[in-house]
Amino acid sequence: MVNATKGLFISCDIPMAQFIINLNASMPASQKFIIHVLDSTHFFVQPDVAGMIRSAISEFRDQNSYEKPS
Amino acid sequence: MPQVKIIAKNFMDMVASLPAIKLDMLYRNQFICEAILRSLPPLAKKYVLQMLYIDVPITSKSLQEWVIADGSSKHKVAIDRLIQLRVLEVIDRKKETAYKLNSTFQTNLRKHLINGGILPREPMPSNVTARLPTLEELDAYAHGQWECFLLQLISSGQAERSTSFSSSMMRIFQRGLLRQREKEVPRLTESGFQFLLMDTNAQLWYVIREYISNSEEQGVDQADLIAFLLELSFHTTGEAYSLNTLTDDQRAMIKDLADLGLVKLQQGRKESWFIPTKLATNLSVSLTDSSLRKQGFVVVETNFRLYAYSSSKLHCEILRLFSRVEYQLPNLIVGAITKESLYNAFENGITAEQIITFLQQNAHPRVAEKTPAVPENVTDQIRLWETDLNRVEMTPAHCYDEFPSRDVFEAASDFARVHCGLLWEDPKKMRMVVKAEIHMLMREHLRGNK
Amino acid sequence: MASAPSKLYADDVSLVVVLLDTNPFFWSSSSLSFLQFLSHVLSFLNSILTLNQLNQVVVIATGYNSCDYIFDSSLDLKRSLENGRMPVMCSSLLQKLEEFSFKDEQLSKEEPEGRIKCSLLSGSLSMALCYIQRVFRSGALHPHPRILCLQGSPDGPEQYVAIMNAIFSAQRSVVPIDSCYMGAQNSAFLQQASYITGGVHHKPQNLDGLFQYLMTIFAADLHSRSFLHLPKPVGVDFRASCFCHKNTIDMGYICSVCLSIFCKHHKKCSTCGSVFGQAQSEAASASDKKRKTPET
Amino acid sequence: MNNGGGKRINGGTEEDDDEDDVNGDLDAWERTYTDERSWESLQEDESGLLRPIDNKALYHSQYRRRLRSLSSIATAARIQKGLIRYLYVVIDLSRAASEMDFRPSRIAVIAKHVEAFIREFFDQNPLSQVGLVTIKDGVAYCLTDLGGSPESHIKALMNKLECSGDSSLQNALDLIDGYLNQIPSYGHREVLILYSALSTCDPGDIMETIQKCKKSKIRCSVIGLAAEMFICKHLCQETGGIYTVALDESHFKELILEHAPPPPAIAEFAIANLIKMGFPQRAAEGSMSICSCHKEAKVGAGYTCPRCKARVCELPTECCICGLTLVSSPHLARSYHHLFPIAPFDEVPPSHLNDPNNKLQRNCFGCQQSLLNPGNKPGLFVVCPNCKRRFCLDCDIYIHESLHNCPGCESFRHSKPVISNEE
Repeated sequence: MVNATKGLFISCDIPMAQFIINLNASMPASQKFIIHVLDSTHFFVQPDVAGMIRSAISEFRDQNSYEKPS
Repeated sequence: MPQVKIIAKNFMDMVASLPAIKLDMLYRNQFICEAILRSLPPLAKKYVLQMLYIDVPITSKSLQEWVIADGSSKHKVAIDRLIQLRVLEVIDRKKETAYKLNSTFQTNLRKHLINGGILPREPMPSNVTARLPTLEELDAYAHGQWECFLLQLISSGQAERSTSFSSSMMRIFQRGLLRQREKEVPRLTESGFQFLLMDTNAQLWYVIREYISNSEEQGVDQADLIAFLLELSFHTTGEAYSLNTLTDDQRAMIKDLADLGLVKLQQGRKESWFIPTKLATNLSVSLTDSSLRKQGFVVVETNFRLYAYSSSKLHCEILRLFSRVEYQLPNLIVGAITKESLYNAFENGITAEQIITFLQQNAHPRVAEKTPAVPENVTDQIRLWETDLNRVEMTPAHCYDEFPSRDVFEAASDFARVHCGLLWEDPKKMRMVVKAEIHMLMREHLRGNK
Repeated sequence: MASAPSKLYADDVSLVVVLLDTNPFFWSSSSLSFLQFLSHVLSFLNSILTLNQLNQVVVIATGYNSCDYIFDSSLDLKRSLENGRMPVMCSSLLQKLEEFSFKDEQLSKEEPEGRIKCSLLSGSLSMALCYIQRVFRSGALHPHPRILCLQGSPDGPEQYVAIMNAIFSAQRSVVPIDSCYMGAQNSAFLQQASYITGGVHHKPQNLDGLFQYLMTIFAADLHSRSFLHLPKPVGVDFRASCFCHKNTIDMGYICSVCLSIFCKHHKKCSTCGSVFGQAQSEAASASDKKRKTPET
Repeated sequence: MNNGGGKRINGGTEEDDDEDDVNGDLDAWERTYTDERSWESLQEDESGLLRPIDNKALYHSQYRRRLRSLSSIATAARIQKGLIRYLYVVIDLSRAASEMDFRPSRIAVIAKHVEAFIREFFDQNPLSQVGLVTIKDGVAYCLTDLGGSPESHIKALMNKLECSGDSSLQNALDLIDGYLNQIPSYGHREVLILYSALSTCDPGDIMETIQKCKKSKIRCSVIGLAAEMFICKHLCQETGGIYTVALDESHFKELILEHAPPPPAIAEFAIANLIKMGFPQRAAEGSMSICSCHKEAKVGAGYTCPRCKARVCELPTECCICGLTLVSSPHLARSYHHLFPIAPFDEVPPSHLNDPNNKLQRNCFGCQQSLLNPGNKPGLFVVCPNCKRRFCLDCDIYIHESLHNCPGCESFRHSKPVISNEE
């Protein structure tokens, strides 16, 4: 019988995908959120982790941007 | 100037949405026919002129022959527009449809073409209206009125004198534009920001459309208001027209129009009169998107600095939306486009495209000649920062796998594609991801032909 | 990527330069009277101006002895009423037309004996093209120009070179020349003008319905024309006619120096006087004295 | 944000790598200034203030000089303009052609202006033919052979033109001499050499080749892009051509476009005779036939040769079966304005305008533009010697360069010169 799982479909560019994969690896076993790694730019993850991923990404972006010491 | 077209088009949609008898009453005025004719797409204009002196209905087949093959899409658009505005009446014979021009529209347009536009009222003799304001004064007056109305609209504290619109009226205008949470200061909604970035004519049409749809509730006949407005746009700027030629509905409207800056009211000893400003006469022009362009004021440099040669507070407010205004001189606003300023613009729902079109359309004439008006590296960087914000797209979905056989998988994926819910599929592992919305349909489909 | 300048002028803003044939000899003999013709044309001009606020109309009169500007819609902008019924546009046009035809008649009293009574189409065409160049010079924001010749009198052979020059100049500056010929026979000049510049040529069968012809064929703006069925240039006769007998020929002899066309072999070219078959140098000295230069 | 960078040029000549270090010392912002040479367009007026040069008057005076020189040659020489010309354009693709003094590189400038020249040439001489020859690595190649339609030559120009090796005048002249000997006697043989090298390495004796060209009546003109060379001046003097050296890009454009109108036919060069030509009729709309030039079946629009009824696609061409030159009357008419040129207009001192007696004409007769500058000061204008009508400067340029009719003279019946009336 076809098995259907509810979740969140993520599509992004390859560097961001790698970022999400190692974010997932750094989480403790119980909170691993990636259900399937569909291909190098698409994931299927738990439905409730959208906010957490977005905040991790924006934090990652802030680390990378240089703030001119005003 | 796409947004003018959209707004003006909705104005035309509003006219089209009027009931038939109201529309016929509207077409009794020659100027309305001319304004409607001008708002039609070019092909529709030609059809109207061609059928002007044909009294017998024309079958749609012979109408089709006027156009060559690859013009048929434009032909269809033109015909639909004409029917929508009831300029063309559809006569359904037994076997096929035929079209005929709306008779009142036809007679009035004929009269208009034969002896030209005759205004219903004469400009007042100059001895009564002593000294009329010059055109420049009129422009300055119109601009000032409009700006202070706008400032009050977005209820920023900077408007010096408040317009005479009642606060309820203002709330009606602000309906789509402001989000008023209880104790918070009212903040602009997404469409509020887009409204601010629009061209003056587009904003004017938006406000008039709200004004007219609101006047419907107070029992004022919409058709009269529209007729009076379009007729106003055919008057000559700077001429004085006496008030007692107006009906009292129109007189009430004139006061509101004076607040918007469309007309200037003046009180003589015995008589009072109104003078249409450029804003009024541009109304019918901006119906078609070839409206005249006003003076640009923004200069953007390759080092992301922004110099706006304008003293208006409104411009300052708009620039503050997406740039950090560093200092304001009497006739110059200096700002810098930074990542932070752009990020909070993007959060407010403004897109990079809107910012760029605003900068291009208001480019200072000195900068406007050389293409690109806004340096390429600035526009590229703005677009880059926008894509940087949403590098990841997340859509709620369902994943299906362990399909019993290949053809069940194929059938399911075709079904999903037909309902355009298919996000991703992998034929080898027979696994696919479908949007959440069509999950129910998918389930019946799968249960159906298991 | 450079941002394409947003299209400021919609495609259907057009400038129509109308060349009115006021040749009294033609109008006295034509079935449609000049007055009726004018009423058709005035309504046509009015509808062009109604189509779009930014449309512009210029009228030039092609007289028998002279040509002159009659009306320019960009000059008198007032739409106010004048002397009761007639709007200002028509009255100023009619008044200027009256002055022009009066002046035109004074220029030459004598009847044109045998010569064909043609009007100075080449003059009005050249003036129209100069005006259009001025519009092109006025900046990137200008309406799309086209010329409409409302011609009745026959072609004047002595205007052949001037008209051809004007046609090629119009072709180079991409200005289509529409032509509506109301005379008895056909006008080869107008057919070639419309064919080369991509305009529309039409010879209305019955002149009473002139307004409907103008509306159907000549009112469409240049952009919409690419989608409409318009009269095809059928049978445009491009064959040349020889200088000596004036009949059109299939094959002919061309003088290699001045390209004048002859139907049979001549010893000497009548236009430039070069003798055929000899090298130029011997011929030059012999025939220099008696050759008459074209400019008398 | 270095958006100056090496300029990308369209038209195929990519900026190869060694260019960058050649002007590596120039920073990006420096290069943008050297490109536009903005300091050249400024001028110091008497009080020492910097004024942009009023280029309208400059452009007009430049035009008037060109017009006067053209009309003086025309009136002096007889009206016999050699109208059927066979011209070879020689493009020097030696190492020197990739020099950077013409922005972005000489070869890019040459390609752009040769394309404009070809269009202007065919516009002024529809019956003539052009061929392209290039000199590279000391050898001359025939890029395109003699042909009547501009498209084929421009396509050849568009693909990549590398520059390498040195150039040889003699090889080019020998190659062209071989080609030009086969053309009919009534044609004018011409060569236009765009020379950017400062040397020529020739296998044999170039003086001999020059005499050979002189004997077979080939008129050679040279436009130098570098400096004046004796051998080029000698070649042009011997064969009756013109030798000019271009100072900058706009001067080069002016020089090359001067070669487009037909040169005054030096009497002894071409034998005048009658050429048999056909005036084909347009094939009927629906007719189906095999066209002789593309060897394919074509429907409708096309022409049938009057002599052998072969079908041809477009005019002017030569019928490939019976060799008859096929042309239509507008093609001939296009060249008439060389035969009956209109007189150049005379300049009138501006003060002349508003004295009371000839106050009649305030607007330019052609375009109705007021001749008074703003503030009612009389501006510059010109008068036509025949019809005494006044024209503004822009109309003057348009009338002489494109219209070739004087609206004033055309608008008056009796004052029109009686041209032999052909129809």
